Amino acid sequence: MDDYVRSVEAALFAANGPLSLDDIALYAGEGDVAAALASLADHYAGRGIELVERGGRWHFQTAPDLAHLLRREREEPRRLSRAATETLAIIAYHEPVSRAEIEAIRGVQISRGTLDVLMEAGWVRTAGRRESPGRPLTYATTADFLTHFNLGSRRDLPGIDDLKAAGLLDPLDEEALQLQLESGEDED
Amino acid sequence: MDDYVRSVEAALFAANGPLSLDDIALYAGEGDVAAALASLADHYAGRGIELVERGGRWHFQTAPDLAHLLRREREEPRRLSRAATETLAIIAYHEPVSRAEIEAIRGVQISRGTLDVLMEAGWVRTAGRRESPGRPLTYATTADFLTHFNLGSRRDLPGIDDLKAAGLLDPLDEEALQLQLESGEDED
Amino acid sequence: MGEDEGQFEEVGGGSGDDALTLSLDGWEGPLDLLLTLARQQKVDLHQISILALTEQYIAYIESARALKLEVAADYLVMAAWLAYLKSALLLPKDPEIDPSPEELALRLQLRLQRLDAMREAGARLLGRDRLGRDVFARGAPEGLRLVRKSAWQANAFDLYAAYGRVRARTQPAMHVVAHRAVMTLEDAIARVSALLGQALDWTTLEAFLPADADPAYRRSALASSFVAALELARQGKLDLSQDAPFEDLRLRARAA
Repeated sequence: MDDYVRSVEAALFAANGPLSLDDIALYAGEGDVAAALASLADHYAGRGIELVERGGRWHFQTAPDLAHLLRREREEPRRLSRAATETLAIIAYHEPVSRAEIEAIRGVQISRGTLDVLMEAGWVRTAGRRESPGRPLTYATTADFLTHFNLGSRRDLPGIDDLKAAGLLDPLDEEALQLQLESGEDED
Repeated sequence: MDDYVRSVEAALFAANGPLSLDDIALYAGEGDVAAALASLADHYAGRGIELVERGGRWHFQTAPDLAHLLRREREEPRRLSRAATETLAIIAYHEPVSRAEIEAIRGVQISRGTLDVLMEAGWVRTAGRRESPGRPLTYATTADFLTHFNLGSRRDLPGIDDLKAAGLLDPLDEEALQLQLESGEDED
Repeated sequence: MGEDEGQFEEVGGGSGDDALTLSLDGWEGPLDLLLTLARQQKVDLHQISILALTEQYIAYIESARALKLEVAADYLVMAAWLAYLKSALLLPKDPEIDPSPEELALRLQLRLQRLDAMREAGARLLGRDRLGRDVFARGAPEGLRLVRKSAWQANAFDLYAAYGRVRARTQPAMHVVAHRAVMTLEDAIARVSALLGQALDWTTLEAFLPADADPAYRRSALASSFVAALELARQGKLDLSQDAPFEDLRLRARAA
């Protein structure tokens, strides 16, 4: 077996979390990281462990079809409220998205804690300010979000292509925000 | 690949510690655990990961010959501080020399870290205690010091006359600056 | 989203009655209530009857008020807006109104679709094979560590320069005051007094200075001559005049 592939395998195996290509090279040394990863992914396909890429970072994990064996109780690692779940979905499908846009889609103000919970989980981050009036802060998902939900990239979000085609992910026009104001608590 | 072997593989991978045969059966269900383990041990032999048994318990670990990957040392060049350079020079010229003597020669106290840095760099070592009141610890330079500074022996250190000839014993910069201020307005 | 089932509990023990239990606490805002009511129509959201939905919503809010339940302002605002929309939809078309009621109804429908899509996306997201619940990372990784080590750098010149610096700093130093050409005050008084006799009119102080002197001596002479001029003025031997600060200082012998 190729010594470099062995090194990449060992580094990924020993790591506490997913590794980027740069991280891998840092530990395994210089070499064709991409080729080594391809060879490993190929080797592990169909085994009890698989090598996956999530948002540009690689890690080993158990095969999903063995979930029933390893899961002692189907306990959610983090129980999300309905508001947090919807907010997370809106951020993931629309990112980068401002708080006002999230509120416009949900038709209700989001409480302080909702975004905090998502950021604390490490799934959502701030993504800079938008260059529009008021320069609102925007939010986006993180690499950890992709890792946790087993998504190679945002393109793997369930149904994203259909939603896009149906125009349901288009940027909200001003009228939608207007409607939000009309139905919001403030009447001005 | 055998489904039972896959299950054993995944269970061992996800476990928080080594598993006994009974532990494994608890996850993977009834089956020929021993045969599965033998098959896995065989499969992983020579890879970056290996399956090992310790006191009747099994676990995966990084191949021992790749252990150096787990703890990478990265050298970052850092310039020796002025205090450390002066201290090193005093030790080189006066060794063996105690801390109090170094401070007397420098005219300034030295911080704890200064000698530590020189010892970490491998240029200075302790050289026993002096048989005088308080039995102070003394310091001297190492063979690495001579190598690094390209000196055959300490006799190769330039003497006071050499330093003077090189202009290195000239009055301090501060005094030169002072003179310049006094004659400031004159055209030079 | 099992925990939310409570809000959708139907009155009449599953008799198929469309009425919802009257509690406003469970809704996440008026849009949420609208979406739930729309779902009651059991048709695709594209084909939803906005008119029917509007009536349902208004009826719901009114029965809540009849029961003296507290209804938050945003629900009332939505009810008012829907009442307006309903009447606009029923009235004969007025081409002046922009956007048209049909356009507004379409936008409302789109909003419901958007919220519905995100609600479903959230549920699908939570249902995926999640790390730590369905798939597992290695339980006891050895961990990777990067140990940063300092590679200390210094060269021989630094070393010798440092030693030279220490020696220069701590060696006993002998301070010698350099000889400088100075005009004493006594000399200056004598000189100004002597020259003053020859100058009958106002004369600048500079004119009393030795012309050929080096710059350092000239500065000393200027300072001493200035003090000498003040002293002679004090003694009543000369007058001083200056037009403005930093202008030329002029001297003249005082008439006897």
